[in-house]
Amino acid sequence: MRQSECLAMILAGGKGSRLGVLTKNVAKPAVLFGGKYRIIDFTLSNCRNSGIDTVGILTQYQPLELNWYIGNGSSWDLDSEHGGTFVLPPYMNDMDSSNWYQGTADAIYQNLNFLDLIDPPYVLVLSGDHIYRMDYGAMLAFHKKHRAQATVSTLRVPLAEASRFGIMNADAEYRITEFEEKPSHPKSDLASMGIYIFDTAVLRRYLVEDAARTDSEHDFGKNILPRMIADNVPVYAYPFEGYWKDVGTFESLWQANMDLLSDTPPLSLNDPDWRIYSGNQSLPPHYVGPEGSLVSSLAGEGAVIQGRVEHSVIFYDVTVEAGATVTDSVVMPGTVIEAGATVEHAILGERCRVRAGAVVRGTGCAIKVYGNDAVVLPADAADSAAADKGV
Amino acid sequence: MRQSECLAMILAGGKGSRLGVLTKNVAKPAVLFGGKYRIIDFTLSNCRNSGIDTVGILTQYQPLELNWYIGNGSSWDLDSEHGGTFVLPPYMNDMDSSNWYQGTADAIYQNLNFLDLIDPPYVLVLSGDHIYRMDYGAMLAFHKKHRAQATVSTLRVPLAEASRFGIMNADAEYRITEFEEKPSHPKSDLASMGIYIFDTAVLRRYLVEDAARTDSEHDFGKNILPRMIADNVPVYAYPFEGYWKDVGTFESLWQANMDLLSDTPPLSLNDPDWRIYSGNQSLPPHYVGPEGSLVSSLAGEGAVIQGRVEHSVIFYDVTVEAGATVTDSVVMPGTVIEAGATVEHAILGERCRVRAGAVVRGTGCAIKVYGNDAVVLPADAADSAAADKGV
Amino acid sequence: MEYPVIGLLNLQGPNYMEELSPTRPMASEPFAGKFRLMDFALSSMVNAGVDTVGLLLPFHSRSVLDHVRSGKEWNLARKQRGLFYLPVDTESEVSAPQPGDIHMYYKNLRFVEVEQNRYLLLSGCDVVHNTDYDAVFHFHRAHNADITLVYKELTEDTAGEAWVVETGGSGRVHSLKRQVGAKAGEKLFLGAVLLNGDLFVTMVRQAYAQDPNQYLKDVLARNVKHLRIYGYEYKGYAKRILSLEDYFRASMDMLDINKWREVFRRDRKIYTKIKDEAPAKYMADAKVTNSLVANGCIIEGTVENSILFRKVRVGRNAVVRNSILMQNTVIGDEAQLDYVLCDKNRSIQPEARLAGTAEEPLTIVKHEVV
Amino acid sequence: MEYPVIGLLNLQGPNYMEELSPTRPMASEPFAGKFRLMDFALSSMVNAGVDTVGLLLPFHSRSVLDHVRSGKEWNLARKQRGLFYLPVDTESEVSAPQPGDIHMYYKNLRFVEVEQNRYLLLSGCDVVHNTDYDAVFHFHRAHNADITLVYKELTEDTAGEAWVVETGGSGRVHSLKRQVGAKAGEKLFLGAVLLNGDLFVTMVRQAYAQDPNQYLKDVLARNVKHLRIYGYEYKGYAKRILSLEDYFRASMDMLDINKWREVFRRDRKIYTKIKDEAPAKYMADAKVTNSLVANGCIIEGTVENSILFRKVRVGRNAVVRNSILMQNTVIGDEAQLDYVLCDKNRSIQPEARLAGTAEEPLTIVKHEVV
Repeated sequence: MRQSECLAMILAGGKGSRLGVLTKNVAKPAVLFGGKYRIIDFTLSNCRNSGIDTVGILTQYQPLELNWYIGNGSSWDLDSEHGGTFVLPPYMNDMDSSNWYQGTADAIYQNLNFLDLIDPPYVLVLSGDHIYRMDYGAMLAFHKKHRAQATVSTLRVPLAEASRFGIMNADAEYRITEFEEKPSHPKSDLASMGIYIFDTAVLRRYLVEDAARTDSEHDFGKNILPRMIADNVPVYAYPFEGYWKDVGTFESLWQANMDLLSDTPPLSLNDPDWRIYSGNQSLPPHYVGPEGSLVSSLAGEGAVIQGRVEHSVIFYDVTVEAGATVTDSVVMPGTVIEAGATVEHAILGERCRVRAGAVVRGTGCAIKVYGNDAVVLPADAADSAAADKGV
Repeated sequence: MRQSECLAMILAGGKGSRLGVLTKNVAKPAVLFGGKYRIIDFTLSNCRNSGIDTVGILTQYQPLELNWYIGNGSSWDLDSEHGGTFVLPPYMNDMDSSNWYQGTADAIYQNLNFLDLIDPPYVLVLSGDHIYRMDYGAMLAFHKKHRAQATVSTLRVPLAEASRFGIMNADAEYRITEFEEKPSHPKSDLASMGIYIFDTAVLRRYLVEDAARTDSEHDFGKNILPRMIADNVPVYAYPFEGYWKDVGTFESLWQANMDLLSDTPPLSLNDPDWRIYSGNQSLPPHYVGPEGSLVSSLAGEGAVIQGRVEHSVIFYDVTVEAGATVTDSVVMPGTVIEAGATVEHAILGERCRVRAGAVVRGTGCAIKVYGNDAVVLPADAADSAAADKGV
Repeated sequence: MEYPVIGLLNLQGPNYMEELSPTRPMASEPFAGKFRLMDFALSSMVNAGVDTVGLLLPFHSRSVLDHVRSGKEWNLARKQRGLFYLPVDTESEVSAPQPGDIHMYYKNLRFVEVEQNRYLLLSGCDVVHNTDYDAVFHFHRAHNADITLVYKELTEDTAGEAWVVETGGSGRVHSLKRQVGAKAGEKLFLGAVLLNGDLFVTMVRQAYAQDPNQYLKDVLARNVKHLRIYGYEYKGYAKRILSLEDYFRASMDMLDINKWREVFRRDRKIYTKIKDEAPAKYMADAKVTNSLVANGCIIEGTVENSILFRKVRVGRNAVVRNSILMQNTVIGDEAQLDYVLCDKNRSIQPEARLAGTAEEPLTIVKHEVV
Repeated sequence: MEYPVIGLLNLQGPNYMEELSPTRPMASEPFAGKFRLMDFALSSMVNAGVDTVGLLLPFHSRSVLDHVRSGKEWNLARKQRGLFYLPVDTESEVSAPQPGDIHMYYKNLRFVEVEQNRYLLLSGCDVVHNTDYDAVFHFHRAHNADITLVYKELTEDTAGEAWVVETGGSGRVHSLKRQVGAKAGEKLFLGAVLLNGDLFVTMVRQAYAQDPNQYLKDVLARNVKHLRIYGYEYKGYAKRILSLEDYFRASMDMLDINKWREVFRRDRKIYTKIKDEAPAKYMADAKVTNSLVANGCIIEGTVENSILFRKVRVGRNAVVRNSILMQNTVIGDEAQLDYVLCDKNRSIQPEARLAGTAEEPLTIVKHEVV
């Protein structure tokens, strides 16, 4: 069988603390998005659509549901006999117990034996919690064309936000001359997306060397790349253009969902040449009742819409009963909005119940969020119930 | 989809220290056996042939190759969409690092959340390093018929060896009245095979209670079962009959291989109604050359036999060159026995090279063993090379 | 512990919907927004735990092969078990098709014979239903039946050929008769038969020796007295599709939320080919009521009392009423459709006015240049 | 980065081994102890990275469907990609089969058309080989070829219809000609063609308009001057099977360890249906020399210069020489066979004496009661 040219390693251990109740029992990459997806679907679909057939998924926090969801990778057509998906939890050493990954580089370092097993010429390092479409094949072609040994995918960000990113300076040939992780005074607007391609041998050398350093945070952005640049290793900036979102907070998760709802969204889910693959629920088409209506919305399979839905993302298997209204909200699978209830500017987790007549009302700046299995009672009872569920 | 009636949990973390060089890089269940198999194939095939469709495999020591070998379970037809195989490494808790499993019961306890996810009425606990054929369905039927809450599979052992096992007393109805783990003075010859069926709710209760005890070794044989019996929980002994071998030492591994070679072996690999499934190598039929010969032997696919093979197990992809002789030995995949070399009473690991004219000679009581990638030089050079490879 | 029942699904039989496509077998007719008719029978089998299914292919097998492919979606891409395609591959079967189905079962007996000691569940694929075959299996055993037939007590009259059973108090079948049409209250045999594999083999061999061109149903009817034949009453929604009219009515039945829920149960799902389409997109001006809408649809106009299959586009100010639009249909801006049945991949031009009636929907078929 | 080539494997074509089975297509003929002829072409495609393969099924498709099933063994049980069965499903194709293959390609053009902008690798399945199609692909690009043909420079004469190419220094094909037999040194076209999918579609459409009953090879031959057609020389073992004699010789070629190694390479494996048989068992009195022995065999007697397929049993004191015993053959005690070709599942009685000759092996075929 063909050797895999490029192995993808997806860092999927993020705890996603800022997503609070939504990541209580699942890792951030498994958070639901866009009416049928989980966040990691985008990265996995990018892999499949880019022709990558071997993917390692590095988990640590709450891996069970993610592991279960990914299964053998067949949902993303990544269950090839000579490749496939491999869930890689923190590895036990021979004698002692294992440790949490110390940083992004440490996570790859701890899985060097997996790299050896696959033995690819190139390693693509990805994050499992970004929403975007990207052809990694084009980035690899760029990497080869420039004879780079490391390539960082980059995009332009507003200078005001630049201090949240790894910021680079690159010359006219895209070669990176300087790399600063989250600089307080950014010198450029060229930001790292946390997506890297490395020549495997070079990566291995730097990881082994970095692991021995006690002064390192074992992070690609903070340690590995600056050191490579200092050593004059050819590191290049791949200029990505298009929609890319790190959904780290309630607001950004909500906003990314809302981004799908305009008549011409910045991220298309309907491109037959770049499908977003996802786990399948085997549900029938959704049903819109005689009194139901949906406007500027997405609705998934098996949903039953008897009420009014406006500018919202309705996941599969959601029920909106007659007389209920849902506006500017994200409603996750299995949730029932009972008759006459109102939901505005909210994210409702799985299997919630908004009781008849209850009101859930957030604002554009303060989204109301309920975790899985929350029950919202009508009127003043609502606040205390919300508190129970740890909003 | 149907709920899985019986979930199998295979304890596959055994380090197999007594198998020395053969378990240097792989867990004991992944050790090769019988010309094409790995030890865990027997347990996995038993699962498949017993109609069990969901299998958790608890790994800890050197899990990578085992993980890779098991893949999505399709080799054993265990890649069902509503079940499948799940490799379960030691689980990371929310905050601290994980620990090695403390004992057999602790291993299951640490995976209670997996049990909850599957939610089966019965749990079958198995070991990944036994060679045997067994219909777990018959054992489950026995469990149900006796309204047992726990059932231990048992076999009769010579009384002289009984102190190596968990030993039971059972009444005429097979109900266990006493259970002693490795007693120095065994009172019976009824031995536990380390195979248990539990009602899930009962198991859960005892595991949770046991986990809280600081005086427990968290072992089924030492702690859980004696306590159940003391509490008058109905625990039954299922009488297994047939071939069963725990291949924990070089001698027992060698002997179990030799057991396959008689004209009427105690364990049949050729029963179309009880296939032993295994990973597939996609190799052609083996070739026997004009000067080759095989007697009382097994030979796998892709092998090239130009020398003389007697009473030996030749794995796939082995080469025995002209004039070489192999007797009373086990030769693992990729190994080459060069022209004129002699191999007797030996186990040769993968990709070894026995150089032209070299002699490898063990005895019935002291099998000669080489680990993977060993090179055996002719004459006196052989001993030092063996030492290099850590025999 | 292997599930003791294998399945044999007969995808042959007459095409009652030739108006739509002369060569598409009933098995492949699209239904309820994303399914094919065969999905209901096949999913019911799989949900009961049946892990080995033979598909008796029609001669025009292309659409079936393309739909089922590896069988993965039904969990039937397995090693020794799984899906077995049983094609028509004797010249005379094509050039001079014979009546009856016994000769066809006879030719495929090997599939049943190699699975010794298992029960056989036999079914056609012209009924929309969601039967709990595991319950049928336990019913069969509890009654120590030789053969169990699944029937539905009709709640309304039905047209066309009907096989009707009469049963005694215990469920024993006293008669199985062919008649034209059946009335509400009569027990309509739905075509699913459970019996011991060996009995099936014996029965088919004997019947073949008598007359290869008879039907299994006739053989069953003759044996009502000799064998312990029981009737299992299926209580959920069931509708046989024997005409385009049946098809249209059964489709519109799915707009009744209760019937929709009887068929699309959460505990026994209906599987079909996965296409990875995005959730349906409702644009700012969409107005959709009393309709089924599949993934991949993008709707800008008005849709009422209609079924939209995957990837249907409804243009701006278009109005679709009482219609069934199959996969990939594109409705141009300002078009108006009423009682239209539109086959796959068809584009309706902007400003088009198309109308059929409840009794006779207008059908827009696939281009077929002959 | 998706592999830019799709495959179209033609499993139709004449059956040159009707003596063995009148309805088993060449594609399904067993070869070399565990394979079917089609495995070589299909595995070569898969090994190059081809992830989408159309199988043009013969009318007698049962053995092919049973062999390939979900396509898992070739890594082709995929979601959007993978294996696509393209059956014969027009009545006239069965009742009045026409010469030529253009009409058959024409009917299946859709398979190629939906995979826009990809190359098409076209192959038959009557050649035993192991071609590196990835090398062919790079050769094709490096020469900016319109079409690349794979040929083998013969080392010995060959009988039967032969298409022979002549190439210039750069590999450009100057002529492609049909002739009867070919001599050592001539360049035999092996039937594999790489070209742009769009070019294939255009070529087939035009040819169909001219005459649906011509062959693609004729079309290629006519276009040698107009298109950039290049010849890629395949240097490994290759043998076309155009007769039972060819089959027997190619089989015996596999007892030459060097030829065996050229076909069964470790870097490009040949895949086939997995059967999970145990390693071959040699009993205490076994004497086996110069033979291929597949898994599942149990040998008590003597075997020389023979090929034993899976699950063959050779009884005590039996002697098998110069023979090919297909799957499940049971040779009774004391039986003696020389130059025998024994089809699947046949039992040879104890004490039987059966002998053919090198020129005319004795064939023991499957029972077929007609």
